[in-house]
Amino acid sequence: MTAYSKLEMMAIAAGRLITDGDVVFAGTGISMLAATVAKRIHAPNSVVFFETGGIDPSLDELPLAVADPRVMAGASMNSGLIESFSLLSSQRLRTIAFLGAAQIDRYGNLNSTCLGDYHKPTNRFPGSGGACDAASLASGFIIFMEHEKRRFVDKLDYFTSPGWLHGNDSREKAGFNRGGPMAVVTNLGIMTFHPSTKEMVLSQHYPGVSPEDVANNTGFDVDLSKTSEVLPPTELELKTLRDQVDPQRLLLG
Amino acid sequence: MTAYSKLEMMAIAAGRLITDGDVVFAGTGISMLAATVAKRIHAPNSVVFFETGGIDPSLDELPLAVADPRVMAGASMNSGLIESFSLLSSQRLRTIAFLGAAQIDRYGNLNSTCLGDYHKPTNRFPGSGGACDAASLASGFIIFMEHEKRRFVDKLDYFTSPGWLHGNDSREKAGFNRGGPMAVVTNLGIMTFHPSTKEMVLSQHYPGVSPEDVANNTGFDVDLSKTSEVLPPTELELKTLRDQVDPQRLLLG
Amino acid sequence: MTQDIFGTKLMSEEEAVSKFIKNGDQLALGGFTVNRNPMLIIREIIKQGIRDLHVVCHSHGQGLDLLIGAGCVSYLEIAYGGMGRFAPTCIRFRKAVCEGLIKIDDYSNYQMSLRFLGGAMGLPFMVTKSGLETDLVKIDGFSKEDRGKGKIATKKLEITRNPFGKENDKVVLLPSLNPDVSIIHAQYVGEDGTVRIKGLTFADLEQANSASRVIVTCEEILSRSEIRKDPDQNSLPPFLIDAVVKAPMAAHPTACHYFYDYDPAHLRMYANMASDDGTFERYLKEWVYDIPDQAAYLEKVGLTQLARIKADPFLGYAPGLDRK
Amino acid sequence: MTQDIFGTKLMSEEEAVSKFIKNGDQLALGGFTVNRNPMLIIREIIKQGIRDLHVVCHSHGQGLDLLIGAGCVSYLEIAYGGMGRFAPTCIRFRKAVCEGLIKIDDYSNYQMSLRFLGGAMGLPFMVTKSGLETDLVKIDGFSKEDRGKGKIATKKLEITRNPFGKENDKVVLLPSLNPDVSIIHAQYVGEDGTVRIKGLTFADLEQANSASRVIVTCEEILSRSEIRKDPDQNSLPPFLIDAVVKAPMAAHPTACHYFYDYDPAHLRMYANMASDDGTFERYLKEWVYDIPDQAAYLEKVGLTQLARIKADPFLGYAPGLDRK
Repeated sequence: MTAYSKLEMMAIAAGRLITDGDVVFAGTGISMLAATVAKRIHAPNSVVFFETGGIDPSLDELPLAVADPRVMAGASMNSGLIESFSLLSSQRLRTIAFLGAAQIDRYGNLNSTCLGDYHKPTNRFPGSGGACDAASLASGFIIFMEHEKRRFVDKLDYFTSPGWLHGNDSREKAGFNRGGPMAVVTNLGIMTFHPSTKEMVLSQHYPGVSPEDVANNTGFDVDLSKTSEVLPPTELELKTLRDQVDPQRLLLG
Repeated sequence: MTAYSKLEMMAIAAGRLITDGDVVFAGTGISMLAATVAKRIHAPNSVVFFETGGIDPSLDELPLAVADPRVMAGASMNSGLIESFSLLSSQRLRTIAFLGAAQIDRYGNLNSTCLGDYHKPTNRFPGSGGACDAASLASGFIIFMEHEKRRFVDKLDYFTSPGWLHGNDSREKAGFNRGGPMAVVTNLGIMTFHPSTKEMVLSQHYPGVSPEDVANNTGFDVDLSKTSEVLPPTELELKTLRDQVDPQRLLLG
Repeated sequence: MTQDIFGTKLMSEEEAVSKFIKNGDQLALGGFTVNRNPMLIIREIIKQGIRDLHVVCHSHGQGLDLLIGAGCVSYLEIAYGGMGRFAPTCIRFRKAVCEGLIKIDDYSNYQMSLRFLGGAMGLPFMVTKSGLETDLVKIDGFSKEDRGKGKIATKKLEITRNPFGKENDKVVLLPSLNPDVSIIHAQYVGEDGTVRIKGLTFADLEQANSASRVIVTCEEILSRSEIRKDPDQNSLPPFLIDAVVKAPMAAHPTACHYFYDYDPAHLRMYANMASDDGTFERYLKEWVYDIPDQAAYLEKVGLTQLARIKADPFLGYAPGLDRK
Repeated sequence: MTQDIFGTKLMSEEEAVSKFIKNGDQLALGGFTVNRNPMLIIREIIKQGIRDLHVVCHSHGQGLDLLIGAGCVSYLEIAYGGMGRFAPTCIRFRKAVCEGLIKIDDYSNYQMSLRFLGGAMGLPFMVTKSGLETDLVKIDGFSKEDRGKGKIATKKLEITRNPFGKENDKVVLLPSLNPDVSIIHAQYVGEDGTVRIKGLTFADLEQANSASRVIVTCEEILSRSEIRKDPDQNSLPPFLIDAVVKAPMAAHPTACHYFYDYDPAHLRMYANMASDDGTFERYLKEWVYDIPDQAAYLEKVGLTQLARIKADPFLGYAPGLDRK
């Protein structure tokens, strides 16, 4: 069997969560890999669009930013932010967003703004960008994270993007009419959320990773009882990812 | 002196109210004649735009409707209703609208919707279209009317477009942050509004029309004390109107 | 590469209407008075006897009048019903309103456009200052019993204070629209389903973006590579489009920029025939019911008249056309 | 025919900035992270020593970071400060925020775009469901004393109930923005002043439509007849534009679709130099203060590098460019 990197495993695992016909709100980096590999394998009618306004570009070269001119080439439409977030909100579409963050809590709420006090932070990140919008408005979202205790925290330093809020039906009660985090894809496995309590649970761990590795790298208690091992990347998945999605190895390195 | 029609007098009189640099929200018919003659004579930097989204078209032929393809040709921009009404609202522009109506009251409030009870009307007109929007949002508006008692009424059957409301500062108090009717151009003369009470006054009457003719054709009392005779159309104005604005005589007949 | 429209979305007008429009639907009409009315689809709706439609539009003319005259409309939210000099007020529209044959609620053009935009943006309502103090905000055209039924908003609008402004800073909140169906006519659709409208877009894009289903008729189908050569010019993405009907001159007798002008002779004839119940029925029979398809329709219009309204490819309209 | 831009609006960057931007202005930045940043105008603002700017933007990178690093910014309303892989968080931005050198208030991209759109549409506020319950709506970045000062909104936002919805149907109302100045870079401006942007427009149009004054830099000037041949493709009308600066590659080191790609070498160099106060000062000296004009700037970038990033006329970017 071909060797593969953690990044490849993550991209492929996340791509498997896309279903055919999904309208995918992608960022750059690993989310581009995930969305594109899905489209080229099992979800040919899924469409990738970018918050900057690029809708279904040909992606002959990987964009390195959502405003990369590569999101404008061969597209179905070039528009702007208003049009893109309108699509994201469209109630007739199943819109799925990929997001990253600096911190996540047990309910999938995210921080991509700062550490420490907002008014005098010890570190500053780029900020919401479209993350809060995607977390608020899309039909669902998938989060990429490095699995570390300092990132999987009991309490966010700053609450940028809404997950399941305080769990149970709190998201709906707060006024959101759909959406919420579907999964967290990390370098150790895939976390999902309990159907009723909305607490994070370990759903799948990668080959070579134990459920205890996940627990040891998570800053809150996480249910390990229902996990199973992820199916490793298939030859087709790896070949597609390497030869078609990132032949320049801009992200795969 | 060249003979001229009432329609020509009205178009030219209204055109004189446009100042250079105005952004003119035009309808069709006489307002097209007024806007275009102004632009070709004394307001070369005024710009005509249409609620349908056509901005500064070349108008080589007169459009007969605001959705006529002639408002799209040689334009600076073709857009849509949202963009057009956004421009109309722009606080940095002096936007002047031309409107017509079926009824007007002493404060320049307009009815273009129906006669009789709204739910069971005796007659129905096309409705607001963009008239209520222009009357609400433009920097000012100019009204074209046939001068008849049944049209200059004490009380509108239906109140479609806001003028000075109940006079004095009632327009401002109601929440409008600018605008209001500047003048009513009729087949008898030009009516304006008293600076403080905002009641209609006769400002100018056409040659051959007496102030009493105006009073006899107005359904409410109107101050005749400050009127003077309108300067008749100049040769240049008539020639421009006939040879350049409507050479096909679509409107001039 | 996503699948193309062949065998999926490309279909006849008959299939498009029977699949995607049903009795009682809220229907958004594309175009504006004399321009780009989706006439073929409107005639097909009439032929299929679809009833009880709730039409939402801004300024409409030919298509709306025909739909009302044929008895397909029960509820109407509208800003303007007119055809310029051909019919300053739409004739069957006026009759239906005066005789109480339809229930009508009046808004302004900006208000209706904002309501479509709000729906397109997934926002529950939009704000404006247009219409404060007028009967547009004071008189509700629909009854209390009708409010909240189907797609009828629970309230016509709400007057409130701008929380960021001063005491008198009042505003109108307008409920967004999300129609069941939007029907539009475009110049081009790509083989991939991408739609390109040339000339003014009116509120067609807001309508299509807000609707649950979208039917597009078009003059021409472009190859995938052609329509994607300049994505800046495109108007709607494939995944919002349910049906594409290729039908040249499907907007006749209204105009389609770069393809044909409005047809003054037909519009005058219509205005004459619409003003009497008997002749209107004859118009419906001759121009709608008895016409099997678009080819037969164009045959009936006749080559001579089609040649007269053919657009100049640079100007976009028919210069010198007799429009008196 | 309205007057053309010669002798009126066409001017140097020096004149444009000194005429239309002053200390304390609220400034909207066009472009998005690595694309179409109005870099020439930003460098000129720095050179003219303009201070105390109140910058409003959505996702910004290179131009914003330079402006903050040079000490021109006092207030910032923003959604995102980053340059993708070149600087995941903008370097001088991060430093300024952590050291309290600027006052910052965070919104999301949609929220900021809606605020520009609201300003462009003349609406006092816009509504969204984005951000409910988060710190974006709970933490006000600006002090009570600053609220209502200059162009700072009286409130960051307001949470209210959707009057057309059910009990829990809460929404966020966002105050519209009407900046003093909007600066954007376009591919084309017509001799008549019409602006045409190719590729994604980001929120540039909403910004320009909402601002009191607009400065546009452009790659090329087109004749009046050329730019009006297809009005569907145009982006802004002449009467909203105050200054046009013709300056090829004025967005460098960010990209300009169909003209040039972003410059990975320059962006890496910038990221390196920005991470230290001393080398950042050197960057400012070498690339801003000591550069007399755009010609000298492009000389300094060098023909070899300019050739590397030259866009393919069909793809719009530089295929195969080393971007690692």
